[in-house]
Amino acid sequence: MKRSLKALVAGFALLCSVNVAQAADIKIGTFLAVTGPASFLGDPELKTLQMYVDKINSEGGVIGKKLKLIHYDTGANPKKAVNFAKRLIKKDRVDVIVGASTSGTTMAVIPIVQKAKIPFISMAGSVKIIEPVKKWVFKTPHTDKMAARKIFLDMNKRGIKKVGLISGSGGFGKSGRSQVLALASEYGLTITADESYGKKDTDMTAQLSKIRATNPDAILNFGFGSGPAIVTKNVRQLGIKLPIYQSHGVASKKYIKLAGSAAEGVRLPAASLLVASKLPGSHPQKKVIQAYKSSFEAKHGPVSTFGGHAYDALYLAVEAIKRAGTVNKAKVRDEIEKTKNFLGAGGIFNMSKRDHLGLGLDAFKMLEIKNGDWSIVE
Amino acid sequence: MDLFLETQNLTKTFGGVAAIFNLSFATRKGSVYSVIGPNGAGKTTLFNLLTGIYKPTSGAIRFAGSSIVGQPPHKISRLGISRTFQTPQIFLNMTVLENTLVGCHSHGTSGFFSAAISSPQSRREAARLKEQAMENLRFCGLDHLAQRDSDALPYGELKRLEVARALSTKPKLLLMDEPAAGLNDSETSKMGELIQGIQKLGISVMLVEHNMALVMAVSDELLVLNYGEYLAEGTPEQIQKNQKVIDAYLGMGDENDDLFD
Amino acid sequence: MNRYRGFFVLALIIIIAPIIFPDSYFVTVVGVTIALNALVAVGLNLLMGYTGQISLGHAAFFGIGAYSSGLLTTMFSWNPWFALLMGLLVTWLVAEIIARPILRLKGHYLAMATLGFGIIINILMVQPTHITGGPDGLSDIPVLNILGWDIDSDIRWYIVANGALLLGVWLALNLINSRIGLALRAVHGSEVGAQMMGVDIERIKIRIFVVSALFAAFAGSLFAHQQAFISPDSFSFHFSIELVVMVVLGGMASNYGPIFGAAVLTMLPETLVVFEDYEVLILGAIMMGIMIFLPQGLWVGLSQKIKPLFLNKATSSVESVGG
Amino acid sequence: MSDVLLQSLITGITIGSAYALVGLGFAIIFNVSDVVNFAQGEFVMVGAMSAVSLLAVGTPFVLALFLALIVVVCIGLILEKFAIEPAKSATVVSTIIITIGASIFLRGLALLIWGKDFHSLPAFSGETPIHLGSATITPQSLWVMGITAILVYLVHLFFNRTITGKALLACSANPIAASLIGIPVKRMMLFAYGLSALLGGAAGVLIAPIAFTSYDAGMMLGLKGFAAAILGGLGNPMGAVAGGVLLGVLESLGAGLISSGYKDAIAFVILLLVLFFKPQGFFGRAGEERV
Repeated sequence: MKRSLKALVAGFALLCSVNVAQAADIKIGTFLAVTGPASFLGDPELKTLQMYVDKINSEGGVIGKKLKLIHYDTGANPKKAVNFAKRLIKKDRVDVIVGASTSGTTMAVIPIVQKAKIPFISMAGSVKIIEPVKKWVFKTPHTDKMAARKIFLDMNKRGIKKVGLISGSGGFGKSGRSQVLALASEYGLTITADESYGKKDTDMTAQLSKIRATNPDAILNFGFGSGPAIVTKNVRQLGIKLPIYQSHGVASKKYIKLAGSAAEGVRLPAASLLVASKLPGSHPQKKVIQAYKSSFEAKHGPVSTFGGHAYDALYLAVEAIKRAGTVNKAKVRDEIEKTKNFLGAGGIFNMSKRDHLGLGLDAFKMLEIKNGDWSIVE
Repeated sequence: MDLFLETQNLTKTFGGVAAIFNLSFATRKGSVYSVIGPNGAGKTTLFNLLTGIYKPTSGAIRFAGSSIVGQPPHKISRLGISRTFQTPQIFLNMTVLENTLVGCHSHGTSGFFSAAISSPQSRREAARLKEQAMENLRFCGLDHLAQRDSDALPYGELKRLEVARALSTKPKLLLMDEPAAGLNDSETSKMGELIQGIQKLGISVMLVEHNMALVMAVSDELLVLNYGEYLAEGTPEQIQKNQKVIDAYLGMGDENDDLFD
Repeated sequence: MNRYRGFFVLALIIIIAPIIFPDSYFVTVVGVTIALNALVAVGLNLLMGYTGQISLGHAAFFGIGAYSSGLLTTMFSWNPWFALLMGLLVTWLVAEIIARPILRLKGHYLAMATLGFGIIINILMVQPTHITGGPDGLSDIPVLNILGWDIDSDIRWYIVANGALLLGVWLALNLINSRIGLALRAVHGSEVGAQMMGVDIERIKIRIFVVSALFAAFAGSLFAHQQAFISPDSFSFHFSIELVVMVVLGGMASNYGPIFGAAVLTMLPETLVVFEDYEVLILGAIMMGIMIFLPQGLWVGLSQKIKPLFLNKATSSVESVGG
Repeated sequence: MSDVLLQSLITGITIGSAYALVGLGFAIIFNVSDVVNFAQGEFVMVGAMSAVSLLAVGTPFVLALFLALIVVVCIGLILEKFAIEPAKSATVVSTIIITIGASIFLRGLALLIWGKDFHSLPAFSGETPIHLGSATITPQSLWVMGITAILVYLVHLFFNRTITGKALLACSANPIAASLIGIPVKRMMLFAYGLSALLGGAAGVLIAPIAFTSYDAGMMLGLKGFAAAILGGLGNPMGAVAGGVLLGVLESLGAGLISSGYKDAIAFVILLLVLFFKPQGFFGRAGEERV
């Protein structure tokens, strides 16, 4: 018994001594859901960060220093995220944190970054992250609220009045659902049905036939992962001919691949990144987007908007550090907040004291899936 | 002597087959009352009925004047009936002393809370119960093994440990299910002395046993069961001369217990 | 007294660790997680290790504690301590209600029933979004305060969480060495045997189920305040499994095994992060390996493997003297 | 409302068929070894994933499915040989941990081999749905139900008509007696794991065109399969099948008629109620324990 106690103490000692890092580097901390249910977010995000940290370093770094990326995999578990955030702050002593793939993990670490007074740029969707504004917290992805508005505007244009809603029971789906329910009346829409499905559900025809029974003009699905693809397939299998709207949560080619021909005609709001080549040459973002897309695809395969959020988060931080000329946390934070006309993958960012996202509705394009590819709806 | 444990028309069926059928008998306080019969006669089933492990299909069981039918085993134990098992149900995860202490369970009152905070009252009680348990171990000749893990005990001592543990419940009636099974001759005679010692303490004993020498030596009265039914009852001498009993045993062939060892 | 020796060693380790490694992440941050997990594991061990009743749903009680504290302090601005007491009370009620039918089941049926219970409670945390905050969870859970002392730093949490753990271990130790503890272990050894000794096995199983649920709920309340944010993901089926693994991996039916198990299982992912995608694979392999080669768990298994080393020496020296 | 009912039933039976196959695997392994194999769901995942990979390298469809099943059976045999057999004396709880460890291990392995993406298999015979009034049924659903029915029938015949099948049941009734009369218990164990893996793998390739698959798709299916096996009364293969279909139908009726958000809760509440009132499951052996 005593020996194992000794071993335990020795183990502690060993673990605590591995705490050496080069002080000269700018340390960027990140904790992403690289495995687990949200790995389709975390995976491209991490790949993007690694790719661009290498790129920046090969070009000479920032303010004369190299970047060092320190990453931990949360598996989308908020408990792990809390400890990893503390580890980044306390043990790794990072200068800025970009990260958190999911809203759950983001919300979990907010109290910690606020207390530690360290700039934190999240890559998660929920509007709750930045509303109300928290001093040290920023984010890059469009909010679910924006997505709902964009979709509703398009529905208005098409004369849709009644909407059957189905959403995933995960954080993204639930949060999107509450935005949809809150905003619908503002656009003169009625929600005829409000159904949901679980993360690992394999068939949603039961919910969808219930929705069909309420006679909506269109079906709206808020969710990510495999769920939206199953919903899309199931709608068509049931012979429902109504227009389908998806959220920005499915903005990746994988969705089209999984849903197959059923995805034809599905509309969704998404960042311009998905339709880079179809953008007019005059589009201000075109250069940035195409550069990101081609370098990501050269290395890792089809691009998704999720990796783009990581690109934006990294560059928002890097640009702020450049402008501040230091890694002083307070100064970097102030500079992030002062970001103006930053051309990112997700849109053009204009931050302010009251807006820690800085994207307008125009950052979203309404897309329609045609012939297995994205097309822009004008 | 007054009637102590009695059954009336006791019947227990399993899926239509009667393991005990229409059995009536009565024991006397302070006696050693043995139940014998060929294998499958329903002796263990009878014990399970008397201790509340099985619920009778019909019939009555009265102990010290009141019905115990439908009472759960722990209540029956608290009323004063304890037992040992054919295959010892020793708590192999505990020491000898701890096993015996469990027997004292109903004689303690400290509950979860006072135990968890180790209140003075619960500590006093623990000391008192420990003394009782040690006394019973001594009585069964196991006191020197008190701190031993029970799973390291030889079979004969396991059997006696069961007795010590059962005695710790302070029973009025002790049911012993084949206490000598698997024991060698010297262990068996020790067990016989133990049974007589228990009787001397004023505790009534009800015995199921195949070793006829032991049964005949210690019993005041015998009940013979055959296929779950009453066959005969009487003193050892009467039973040995009973023609029905002799026939039943002879009918079973010679692999069975030799009644006239 | 003898029974407290391990307790004092544990207390010593807990006190010394932050002195040797002040402000170390692994002591003051991971140490808090270990302590809270260990507290639940010690309680679960009372049920699983000592009484022999499996529960694959203990994350639910941890969650009930956490959500009671979280909801009452944020929505109704209760004093955290009243909220904590309320959490214990609610847990008591829930545990008492489900214990009766659930504990009549045995073995795998009991495993399934507790697992189902855990999943139901988790769904009740996810679905009523307007109350629980849904999958996005509850934020801004206030700081705990002990006699005017705000528990708002890692080291303070280290003290509180480990204090709670020591309290839990002390209670568990006393309980196990008492008349009640003997009865619990008797139930594990032989249910009929215990019944015949006058132990009301149904009642005592219910009692210990409630007690171990209270351990979990207490840890859950502390967890809610320590994290300041809770969401259903922290109380899922996976955490229930993790808890069982902590108890079994460390070693059942020993008071320190589960603590050791909690420490190992909490540290493991922290140290395996360097293996990135291999982490999952390695975790699975370690679990299988330990159970195959040390079926009694790390604590008991290792100490049994180590003991003979000393004993052999001792006996051989005795022999040489005798020879 | 009646079309919702009908559609829910169709969905429920389809998904329930997959649960049934997984549950059947649970029951077979439990029968022979008293082990609840929590890695059962991973068989489903490995089956589907292997088929996806084989198709991707150009293997003809039917051959790909066949080879995928062989892969799964091998995994099952390896699991028995290297994780279950060495831990023979393990208690219920430690075998639970071992099989959970195995399931995590297989998931980790799948993560390395196949990555984190969702994959899908093409439907066996087109995607044109068949209309039944206002409800529809896809050809793949018919495949799932049909092949499940055939497999279940074959397993039933196997247990009742073949010497090996009867020997398997004997192992479960009394392993010591079985080995005394010359049944090779060890080989039977291996066989049981192979058979369960086969059933799991079959569920995987059948359901993948409907539900997609990913490295972590096995967990939930494993849980549902376990629930199915318990619902039917552990150790009763046909009970597990009935339990699986029942669970599938309960879930989808819950989703269609009551509340989709609470459908899993509804299914589990019913499971608990069944256990409370029939502690041995629907088809389990009841009766007083003999002491």
